[in-house]
Amino acid sequence: MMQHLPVLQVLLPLLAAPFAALLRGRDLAWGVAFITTGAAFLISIALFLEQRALGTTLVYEMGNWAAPIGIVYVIDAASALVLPVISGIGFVATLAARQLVAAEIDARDHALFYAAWLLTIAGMLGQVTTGDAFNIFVFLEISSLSAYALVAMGSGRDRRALPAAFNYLILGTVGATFYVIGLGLLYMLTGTLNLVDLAERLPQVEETRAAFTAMAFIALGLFLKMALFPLHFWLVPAYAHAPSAVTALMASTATKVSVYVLIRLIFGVFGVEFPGLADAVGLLVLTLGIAGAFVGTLAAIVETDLKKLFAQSSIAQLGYMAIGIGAMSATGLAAAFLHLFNHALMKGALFLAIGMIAAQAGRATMGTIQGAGKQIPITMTAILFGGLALIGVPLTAGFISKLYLIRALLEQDFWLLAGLTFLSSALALAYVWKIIEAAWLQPRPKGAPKLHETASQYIPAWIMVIATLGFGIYATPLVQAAFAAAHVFIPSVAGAN
Amino acid sequence: MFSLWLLLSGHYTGLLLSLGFVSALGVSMIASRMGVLDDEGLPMAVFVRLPKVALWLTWEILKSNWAVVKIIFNPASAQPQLTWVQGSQKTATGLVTYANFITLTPGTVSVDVEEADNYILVHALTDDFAQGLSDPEMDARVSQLEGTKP
Amino acid sequence: MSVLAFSLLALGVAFVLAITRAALGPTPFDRVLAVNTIGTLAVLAIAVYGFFDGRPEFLDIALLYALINFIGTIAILKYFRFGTLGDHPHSSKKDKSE
Amino acid sequence: MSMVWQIIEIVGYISLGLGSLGVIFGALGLLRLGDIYQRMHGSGIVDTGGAGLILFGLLLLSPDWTVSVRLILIGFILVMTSPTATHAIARAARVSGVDGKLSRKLKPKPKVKPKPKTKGAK
Amino acid sequence: MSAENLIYTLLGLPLLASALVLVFRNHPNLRDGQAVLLGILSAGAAFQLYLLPTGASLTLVELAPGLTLTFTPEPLGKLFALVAGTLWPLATLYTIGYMRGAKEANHTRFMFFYAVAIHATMGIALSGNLLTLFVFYEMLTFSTYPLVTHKGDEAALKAGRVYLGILVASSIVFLLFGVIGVWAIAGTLDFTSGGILVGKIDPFYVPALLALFAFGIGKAALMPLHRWLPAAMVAPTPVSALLHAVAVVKAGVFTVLKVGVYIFGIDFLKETGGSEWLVWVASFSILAASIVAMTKTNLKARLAYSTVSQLGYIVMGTALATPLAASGAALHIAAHGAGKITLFFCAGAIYVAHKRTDIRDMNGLGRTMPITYTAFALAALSIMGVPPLAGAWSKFMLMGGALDNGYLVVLGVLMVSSLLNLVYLGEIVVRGFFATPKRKLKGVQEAPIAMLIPLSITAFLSLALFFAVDLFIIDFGG
Amino acid sequence: MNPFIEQLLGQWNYYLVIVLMMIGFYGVIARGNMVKKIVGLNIFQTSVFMLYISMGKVAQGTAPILTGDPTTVYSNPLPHVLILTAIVVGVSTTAVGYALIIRIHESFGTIEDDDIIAQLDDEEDVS
Amino acid sequence: MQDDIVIRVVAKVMIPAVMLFALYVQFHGDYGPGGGFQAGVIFASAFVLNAVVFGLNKGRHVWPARYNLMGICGGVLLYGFTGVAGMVLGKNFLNFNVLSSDPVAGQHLGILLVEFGVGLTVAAVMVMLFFTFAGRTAHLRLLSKSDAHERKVSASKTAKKVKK
Amino acid sequence: MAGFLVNASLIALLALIAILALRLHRLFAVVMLSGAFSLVAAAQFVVLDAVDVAFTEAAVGAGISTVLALATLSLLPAQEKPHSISLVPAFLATLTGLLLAVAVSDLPVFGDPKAPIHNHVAPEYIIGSEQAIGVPNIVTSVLASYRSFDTFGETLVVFTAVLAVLLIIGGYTRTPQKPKKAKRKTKGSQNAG
Repeated sequence: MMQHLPVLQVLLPLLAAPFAALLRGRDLAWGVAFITTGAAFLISIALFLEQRALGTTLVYEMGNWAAPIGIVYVIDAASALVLPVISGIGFVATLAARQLVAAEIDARDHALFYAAWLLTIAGMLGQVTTGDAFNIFVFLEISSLSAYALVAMGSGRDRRALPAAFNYLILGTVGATFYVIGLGLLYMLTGTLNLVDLAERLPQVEETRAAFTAMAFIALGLFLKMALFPLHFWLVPAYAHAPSAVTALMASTATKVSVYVLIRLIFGVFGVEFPGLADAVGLLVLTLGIAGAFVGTLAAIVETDLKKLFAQSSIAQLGYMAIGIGAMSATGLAAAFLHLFNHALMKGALFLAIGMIAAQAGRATMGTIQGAGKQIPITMTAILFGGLALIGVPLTAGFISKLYLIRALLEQDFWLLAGLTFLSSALALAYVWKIIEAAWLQPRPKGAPKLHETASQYIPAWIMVIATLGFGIYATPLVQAAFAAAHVFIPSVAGAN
Repeated sequence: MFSLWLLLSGHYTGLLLSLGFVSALGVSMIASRMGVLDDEGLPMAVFVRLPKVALWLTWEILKSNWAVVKIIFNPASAQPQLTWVQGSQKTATGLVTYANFITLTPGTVSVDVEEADNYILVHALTDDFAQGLSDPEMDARVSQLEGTKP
Repeated sequence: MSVLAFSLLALGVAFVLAITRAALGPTPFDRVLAVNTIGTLAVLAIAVYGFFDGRPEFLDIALLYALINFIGTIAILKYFRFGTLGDHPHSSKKDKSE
Repeated sequence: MSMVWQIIEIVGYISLGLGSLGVIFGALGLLRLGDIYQRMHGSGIVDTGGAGLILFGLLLLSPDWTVSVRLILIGFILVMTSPTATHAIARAARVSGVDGKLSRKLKPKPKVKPKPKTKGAK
Repeated sequence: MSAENLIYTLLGLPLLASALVLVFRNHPNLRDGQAVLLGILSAGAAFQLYLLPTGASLTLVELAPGLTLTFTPEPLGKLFALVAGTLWPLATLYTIGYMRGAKEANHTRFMFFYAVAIHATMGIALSGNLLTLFVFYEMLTFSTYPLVTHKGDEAALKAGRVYLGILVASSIVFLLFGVIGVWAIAGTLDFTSGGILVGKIDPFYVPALLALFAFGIGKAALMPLHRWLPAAMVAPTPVSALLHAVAVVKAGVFTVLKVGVYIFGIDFLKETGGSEWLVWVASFSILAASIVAMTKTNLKARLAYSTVSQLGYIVMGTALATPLAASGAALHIAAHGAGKITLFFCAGAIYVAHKRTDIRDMNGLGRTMPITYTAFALAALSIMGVPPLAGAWSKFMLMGGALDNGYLVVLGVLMVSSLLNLVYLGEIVVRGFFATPKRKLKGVQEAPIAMLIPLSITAFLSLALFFAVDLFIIDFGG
Repeated sequence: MNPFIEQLLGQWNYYLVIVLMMIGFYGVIARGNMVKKIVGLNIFQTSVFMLYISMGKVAQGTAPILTGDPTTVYSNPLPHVLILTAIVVGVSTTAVGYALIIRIHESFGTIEDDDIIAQLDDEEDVS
Repeated sequence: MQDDIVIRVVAKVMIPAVMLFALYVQFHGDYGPGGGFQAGVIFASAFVLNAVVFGLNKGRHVWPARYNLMGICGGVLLYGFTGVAGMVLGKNFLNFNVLSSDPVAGQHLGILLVEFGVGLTVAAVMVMLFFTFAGRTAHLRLLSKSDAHERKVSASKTAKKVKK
Repeated sequence: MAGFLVNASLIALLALIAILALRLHRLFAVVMLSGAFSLVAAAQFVVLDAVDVAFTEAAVGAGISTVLALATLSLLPAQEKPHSISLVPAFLATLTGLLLAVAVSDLPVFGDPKAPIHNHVAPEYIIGSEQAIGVPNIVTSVLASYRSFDTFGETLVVFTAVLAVLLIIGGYTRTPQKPKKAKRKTKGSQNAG
């Protein structure tokens, strides 16, 4: 069975989804989802360990058709790193979903909801694992379509979820279509869809304008999908008005997968040597990344709705990942991977905690959490740690990623950019502080709804918090894995280890 | 049904034939669930009598085609009008066939069918077409096709 | 061969005329009629092109067109008559039971 | 033998050509005629004369019998559906109150003749 | 005990104390008693560590490849640990007296964070690399925040915001950037004698990098980032003592010094002239703060600005980039620590005994509380740099350093500043002993004994330091 | 025929497809009406499909269904497969889009972008 | 539309024909154009025609939604498990060679099964989509007739709640 | 040459329909035109040898999509609010087009049998389909065997879509909040014209 793990990783949730859809009663469907995501998580860990142990790339050929002819699944250092993030977050979010979904979604919809939930996760896993460029598109659409529905499910409480979901749909589809256009051009030039094969055949035609255009389109499409500034405007409403469980899942994974796909295509297919990539695209990504970091942070500072606030902060954090990519170096990529990993953890913690509040109070705003530090100290502490990690305080995971990000920039002598990055991350302090102050230092207003917390409510968030702290204190294996992942794409010796 | 399958297929292997048989069966089943397989459906006997009528109809169609084309080049000469035509058919299918035949011949379009008393409201392009309708030949032939008239 | 090409050309001209009608309207029924005609034209065009190209075994597509065209037209008319593709206002008593 | 085939082929081409003309004229009618009901006659030409002749021509040209079967089926379906569609359009137009130009008034039904019905609707 | 175990002890004792505070939260005597006891133990441990030869190192965990949490006591760190370790039990004892005397609420929380702050200070003192230092630096900031806002009223919260805002923002924006910058350039963060940047950085960037540190270490209260210090004066006096003498500002200047010595390297700084600008900033800070101090009539505010001014000395010691000046700066950490804590102890004693904070109300108080005022006078003289008190040595060495480098102006600055010290500190002493009180004061009315003991000890220490100075002069090599 | 003109003619196909694409894309991003957006999206996607199919075409080739004649040249089947998948994806997206439009209309009473934004702004002001 | 005899009669003829054509397309995908997806759509269009002509409720009766959902899931699972069979039989996922002793026959069988899975899913999905979309209208119409007033009240309440 | 003419005129026709579809404000007409667009596009696919695709496009674009659109329209206002041509989107669209146009000039000539795309992987499908799979329709063999995982994904996309639609409008309790629009439709459509 071991050799089937790469496909089982994706297949399990995919096949569980129809089962879940057929079930009656919410607990059964949730149980299926829970067991499946748990199994997927275990598989991803197993894959990660196996890949690290072997140090080679595991290739799984669908139907035993070899690479350029059939579709292959590829577990290399990069995908092995990202898989556990997605399946792990999926698992924890499922754990939390039981309560959140019960509070926010009609019980008769639960079976379908969990089916769509599983499909989203499976779609993301598929995008990460697959070694075929078109297969990426297919799984992209699986995850996106179910995500649109999941976001729209927020309309039970908040009708703004609907236009948000619609805009998400339109822009998501436009992004996907751009990707397909770019892919078409690439295919026209090379005659293959397999990523490895593409990378091999591309150098023959890399001087053509068509190849550059292909890259531009692919990058544009994925920028849209990953909500890179200024193509980010769909993200905030979509996350803010979605059901809390969905927000927690998507905020920590959806855009990350697009970042991963971007890295995989830009570096894995085109390669850093690709003409025009480093100067034009790299600079563009850097600029957009830093701009996004500032815009997102500043918007977060004036925001009062917590979901929106952290959605804005996601924009900023995506900006950091973009900076890592834009640095066009192994360290930069490693930093992007690290931040991808770490940000998923902290956003997971934050949104799970906020989701619990929102599920109880209807909405999580500054007013809702005013003085809540005394009523629900454990949940609020989770938010506190999550916020600290966002700022990048040492001993949290956020610090590690920021550390390597800056290092990547300084290696290229981008002092000013490094400074700006720092400034923006320090600005994060402002909104985190706003929350801390509201929660801990202000009295609970009269007539505010009574909040409560039980172990089952805060445990998911705390799992994430502990992971955040754990990977902040002992990050060495993670850093090594991230560099291994980066070296998949940029096989230089510039790394720290 | 199965014969239709055979006609379409063009490939005769054991598997496909059996699948075809199953398909025909399945379609019949679903169709009966839909309730479309009552006697309003097309009786098979029609196929026997069809060719003769068809040939006649083709000729009619060609004739009226020519007539309409002439009008198209001179739209002013059109004398659009509505008339009632009575069919002598006994079955709904027969009446429908009549109505369709009327429509099929350009220059006349059946606009409404009064099921209760077998009247068909026809839109005719010119007087000639309207006149042509009162000619009972088509009615007779449809009834013949239907089998109610010997 | 040239006759086939001529047919194609004729069909093309007819296409343009029909689309003009579809665009001009003026009533929606004109449009429906025009689209219906376009469908018929497409059936013919595909049939003729199959011969033109030398591989006439793809008439299945034309067949499909004919069917789809009919269904589409009926659906459009239904929409116009009743403003819905669902039940008529009076005939539906129970709604979604599933 | 080959002579016969040749003749058949020529007839086929002629039929095809005529059909094409029919299609053009029909479409022209669709465009030129005065109101919706009149235009139906134009589209009727496309559906019958044009389509019929073209299909007939192709039938004569068809290389093997599977193609012929399909052509016949297409023809059959067109014969079934196109008048139905046209009728449906006409009826729908009339029901929703689209009036065409009429050169003379509609006379009422000549006489109401109660007639034995074999089959009721529904 | 081996050095490793001593490190564990020094780091662990405050933590143990904080834990025990929570355990004994319902038994005030037990709670406070164990804190003092553990404080004394840690003072002993610090002293023992100080006497041990350097070279030990302890790595707790590897964060990322090449990034570890490591503790490496070196002379400067050991000195700071000794200062903190010695003053902690005294401050604790004093705190107990103050808190009980002034009947402050939330005693347990206060004691808890107090101990945590000491833990953080120890961490800073013993840290073996910049990252470890930074971690404990931040920890110190956060753990002292509840102390500063202890009163919990609007003013305290506002002050707390300023405090946290300046310290955290500066440290995140500048210091962390500097840390990572150094790491990116040098590939290591370990404190190494002679610096780690030599030959790895373009001299052109040195001033900028140094600026990141100088301003990033907001705790050093270098103008214009000094605002938090006077703001934090709303806190109870033991906190002020902690902030000024033991932990926070000392941690700040200690960090500056350590960065200057072990990251940049004195010679490297001198060669590149990268610290030249800092000399002038420090001079400005010294003078301006002194002048501001003179305008303040609130005792604690005046002391606060005095601290700002004194911190300037230590920064100056770094900036001068000569071994002598650096040694002087290190010594000044100890000297100023002993002196300033005494001053604050006294201020607290005055407040507890007479509820007075304004200098103009303190006329003649010296006669009612002679012990306090004697201690105050000693400490003030030490700060001014009058022999035979501790401050004299450090100031002298700084001057020497300035002369080595030819900064005659700096010499002038130091002298002027001493004069200003004399004016604003002397005024208090003079008023206490010689001015006639506005209202009649009856008899001797000293502060509680728990407060008097520590302030006497610290006053004595500043005297003793003058004579035992050999022990505390660290040779930073030629 | 002159090879240059041959090439130009060949490229024309792509250019025309691109024009289609532009029209569709404009429809998606310019139109405030949501149904129109979806229609624009359909046009956009269909033209992308056409790009793919165009590149699969081989001159003098024929549909990729084996004829048994070894000399037959077939067009490339792979783009066809891809586009089959893409069409399915497209129709799925369209269906979801329409479903969303229905719900939006039910809760906002309009399907125009700017009206909805205006409504939401009002709402923000009230709360 | 069932009041129009012409359409009704013709539809009755057309529906079985369309379904048969769909199945033909389904199973001859190997030889000519077509396959599971197309067949599914065509098959569903027969249902659409049925529902359009004879009314939604009658259309629903033919194929209850519950079975429909089962059909959808069943199709997906059929596809999936055909693939898993290859896995169980010792090769990789979706390897059809091992389904039969002869690889070519195995491929054939696999393709047939897989296409059938697709067809089943797509047909059921399209029917479901149509009923859901068209059913929405009926749903609304009914609601607006029977208790328009009552809902107006509750709607304003909801609106208020939302605003809060 | 003739092939080119057919191609070009079909695409021109498509462009015509597309522009009309976007210009008209009556949503019904828009939907109908988009159905016609699909039909013509399918014809174009046939011309380009993609019979399977044409089959699908016809069944989907002209059939199901139109029916769904009509079902949707029956719940919506019939008219679009008039918009003027907006410049920014037009600019963006043109930019995209230009970018592509630049790229195209580098591409292999249309229909060139020597293009890499026809010589790298595709031949193996054509040979393999005959020998390893024994299915004459290469598209089917690629679809269902070589790239059957894609098709599996495709099936799941459809599955996902129906889930999504059921979640969004198949609802149990989600009665619409503003009922007033529901009735108006019939009238609106009758006036249409």
